[in-house]
Parts: sequence; structure tokens; C-alpha cells
Amino acid sequence: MTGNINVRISSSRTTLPLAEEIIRAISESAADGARQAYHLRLIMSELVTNAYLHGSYAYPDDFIEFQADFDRRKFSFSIINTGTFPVDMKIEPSDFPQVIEESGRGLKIVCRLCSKFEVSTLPDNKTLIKAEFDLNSQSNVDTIK
Amino acid sequence: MTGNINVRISSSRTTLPLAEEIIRAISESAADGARQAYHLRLIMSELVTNAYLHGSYAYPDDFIEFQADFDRRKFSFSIINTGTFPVDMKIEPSDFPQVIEESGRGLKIVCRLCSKFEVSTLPDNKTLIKAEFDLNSQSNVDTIK
Amino acid sequence: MDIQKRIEGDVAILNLNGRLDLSSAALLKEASKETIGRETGKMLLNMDKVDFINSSGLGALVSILKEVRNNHGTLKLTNLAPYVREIFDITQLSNIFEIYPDEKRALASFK
Amino acid sequence: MDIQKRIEGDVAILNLNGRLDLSSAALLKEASKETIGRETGKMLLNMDKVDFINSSGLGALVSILKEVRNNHGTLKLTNLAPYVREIFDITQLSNIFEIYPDEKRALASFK
Ligand SMILES: Nc1ncnc2c1ncn2[C@@H]1O[C@H](COP(=O)(O)OP(=O)(O)O)[C@@H](O)[C@H]1O
Ligand SMILES: Nc1ncnc2c1ncn2[C@@H]1O[C@H](COP(=O)(O)OP(=O)(O)O)[C@@H](O)[C@H]1O
Repeated sequence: MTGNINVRISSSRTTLPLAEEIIRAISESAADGARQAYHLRLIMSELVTNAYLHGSYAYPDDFIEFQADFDRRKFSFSIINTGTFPVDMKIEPSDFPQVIEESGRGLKIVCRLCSKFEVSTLPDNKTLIKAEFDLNSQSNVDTIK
Repeated sequence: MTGNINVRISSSRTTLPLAEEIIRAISESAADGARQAYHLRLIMSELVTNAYLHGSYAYPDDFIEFQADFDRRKFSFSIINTGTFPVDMKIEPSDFPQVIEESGRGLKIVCRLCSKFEVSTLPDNKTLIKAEFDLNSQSNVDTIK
Repeated sequence: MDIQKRIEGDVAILNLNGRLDLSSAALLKEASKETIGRETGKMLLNMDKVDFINSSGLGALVSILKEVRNNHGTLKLTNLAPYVREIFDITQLSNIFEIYPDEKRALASFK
Repeated sequence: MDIQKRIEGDVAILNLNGRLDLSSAALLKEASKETIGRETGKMLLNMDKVDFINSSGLGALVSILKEVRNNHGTLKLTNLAPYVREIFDITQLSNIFEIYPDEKRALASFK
């Protein structure tokens, strides 16, 4: 299936469940099979949760904006939120917190599942994150062991 | 609950189920109770279906754009599609097709459920439809007999 | 929308599951078509699992009703969820369709 | 997320139903808190009906595990759906949590 969808949503605590439902629907439209749908949903869920949590919760009456673009081959997702991404942070898709840490797994999961992951800083204290998922090859999911 | 959401979606035949899922999620977020959720979903479903059917199906690679804005009192929905609304058409919320007609019920249902309904013509052969639903008073649903 | 067919006596029963909207309207019309071709022409749509219907879904049902009548058959609907039923009332289609609370009573009403 | 509690012998069992994400994480931690306070400290989370978990949900489970261990209790997880289980593997949390295929085997493993 092919589709392009752009969503701009007020990012109060109460709208996160709505955003989660929307990404579930997007993942089911874009994916080929239940496992791929889970992976797409997870990627979007991590990025949307971060946009709410690290971005917009600190900025009341703010918005987040995300876009999904897909055909049979590739799923591209991008998301913009207010808030600055820590410049010095490195995200390694391996090396998950071994100790019992409650956080710090989101972007590692995303990097592990995606074929491409990019963070950029926009004017006005905004962060733009882009992720790509290869719908055709099993490569990104095969590496999971 | 309070929320504001803006969706722009490629309007091929294959994306209509995704749009339907999104409006289902919006209706559940905005409504107080299952019956109100059904009414909100129905209003949006009629308007989104029309945007696809009478608008964008004739214009390949087109987009439709809709917005929902709600608090505890009021639910506002607006939608834009390519395609011209027939200027001379009157929509009466009563007077449903008595004869066995397969179509022509959508906007009547919307008018019946909504407290406000407005069609305008935009430049570039676009149609803008706005609908409002009173979430507080039972007025618009009580009139159903 | 998922559609299951079965035969009870000389009545063809279609169990509908899911939402009945523009995307599923064509599917339902298609599934009804073979059934309408059957000799006795008695058809029952069980809508127990239809959680949503809009005017495109109503249009599909009207189209099926016309087809059934053209073939001198009978169409009955059963198990409408309350909010679905309400849309039939709003659009006055409750006056046109034969609607029964359950399959048992609908089956008994076929002569 | 819907959470049902029950007691089986001296084990407190929580049946989780829905998605385990940021919105439901607080709810689950809250529901676990009373259970952790119980004397025997044996706790089992049945995740049969959890169709989705993300890192916020994993974080909540880690938080509960720490709390349980601080109270010298034991936490076990059962009935993980395949894709949910896969996320435990990816994040290497399968090494930290005691995961059982079903309640019976988990209950038997509590000494
Ligand atoms: N959208 C974002 N905007 C700003 N900072 C972010 C965003 N996403 C992630 N971060 C930063 O990256 C860190 C790591 O994110 P993540 O791996 O998801 O773990 P967690 O959210 O559990 O801390 C966050 O703690 C935050 O500092
Ligand atoms: N978004 C739209 N853009 C252009 N024309 C529209 C739109 N919505 C409705 N119309 C016009 O209004 C008519 C009535 O719509 P409706 O009551 O929904 O019935 P139906 O869609 O079954 O014809 C349509 O047949 C169409 O001509």
C-alpha cells in the first residue's frame, strides 16, 4: 500500500493515547504482516513518546507534528517537537543498559529496527527526527538476536 | 478532554480505511460515552467519505485535509478537498429519501446531528466543509425521533 | 469487513463482522449477489458484529434490498446494535427494512 | 490498560490487558505498589492480553522489579505474546526478568 499522512496534534498529556491510536492505524496500513506492523508501531511509539516527554510536556499549549510516507518498499517517518536534543548524545543500537535502568532504551530500539536514523536541530528550539524502515528486505529485523 | 488535531492524507482509495481508523480514534478521545462517540464518528465518516468520493477520487495524487478541535463543550470539525460542491444543492436534515435511493443520505445525517453546518468554496476548485457538535447539551441528539 | 455465509433450512444467512462503510460496501454487495441468485430467495443479514454503519453502508443495504425484491425474494435484518439501529431510525430506513431482534424470530417470520 | 488482581496460594497475580506504554505505565506501577507490600512478596504478571509494549512499558516493569527486589520479593512474567517477547530479547531484558510460558509453570517455580 502507498500513503502519505501528516499529523499535527496538541501535545498535552491527554492527547498521547490519541496519537498512539493513530500510529497503530498507520502501522497496520503500511506493514506487510503483524510482526512488521509491530515494529513500525514501536518505532513511531518511541519517537512520539519522546516528542511528548522530552519536548512538549515542558511547553504547554504546544504541538508536535509527524509525517509518515510509505510505499511497498520503504516506510519513512519524521517528527518535530519543541525542545533541544542533547548534542553530545550518541545512540548505539547495541549496548542496551545492562544495569537495571528504567529509561534510555527508546532510541536504541528505534536505531536497532531502522535502516536510517537522523536527528537535526531546527530554529526556534525545535528538534527534527527522521527514521526509515525497509519494508522489503528482512535485513533490519533479521539482525535481532 | 481537550485536543486539536490536523491531518493531511493522500486520498487514494487505499487510504480511506486509515482515515476511518483515525476518525474513530478522534471520536473516542473527544466524546463522553459510546453513543456520543458513535455520533461524532458518523459525522466525520460522512464528511471524509464525501471528500474522497466526490472530491479526490477524480484527482489522482491529491490530498484531503481535516481538522478536529474539541474541549468538554464543543467539537468542531472542518475538511477541505479538491472538487466543487454543487452550488444549488439544499440540504434538509429532515426529509430523507423515502423512495429506495442508494445515496443522498450522508449530509442529511450530518445536518441532523450537528448544531452548525457550513459549506464554502475556496480558490483552486476546493471545497471547505465545517461542522460543529455540541458535546454538552443533549439537544442535537434529542431531536432524533 | 468479514462475511460468513451459511444456510439454515431454505434461508441464506450472512454474518457480517466489522464496519459497514464505503470500503466494505462493495464487498458486501458482491457476497450478497450469489446468495440472491438462490432459488428460494430468502436472505437474512445478521448484523450482530457490525459496530459501525454510515450512509455508504446503508446505501449498500438498500442496493441489496432492491436486488432481492427484483428477484421476488425477501431480505431481513437481525441483531442491530443500538447505535446502528438509531441510524436506521434517523434515516427512516427502519420503515423500509424488516428488522428483527434476533435470528430465531427472523427465521420464524419467513413463511 | 485494564488490570485485574487475584491471589493464588501465596502468589499475587496481576492480569494486564491492553497496551503498556507511557500512559499506562503509571497505572501499572500504582497497582503493583499494594501488591509489593504483601508479606510473601511473590508476584506474577500475566501479560497474555498485552498486545503492545514500548520502552516506557519496559521501564515500568524494571521499576517494579527493583521495588520487588528491595522488598526481598520475587517477580515473574508469563504469557508474553511473541512480538512482545521479541522486544525483551532486543533490549536484553529477557536476561533480567524471569519469564515463563504460562501461569502453571510460573506458579510451580515459586518455592
Ligand atoms: N524528541 C526529543 N526531543 C528532545 N530530546 C530528546 C528527544 N528524544 C530523545 N531525546 C533525548 O534523548 C534521550 C534518550 O532517549 P530514549 O532513548 O528514548 O530514552 P528515554 O526517553 O527513556 O530517556 C532522552 O532522555 C532525551 O534527553
Ligand atoms: N466534499 C464534497 N465535495 C464536493 N461535493 C460534495 C462533497 N460532499 C458532498 N458533495 C455533493 O453533495 C451531494 C450529497 O452528498 P451526500 O448527502 O453525502 O450524499 P451522497 O454522497 O450519497 O451523494 C453529493 O452527491 C455531492 O454532489
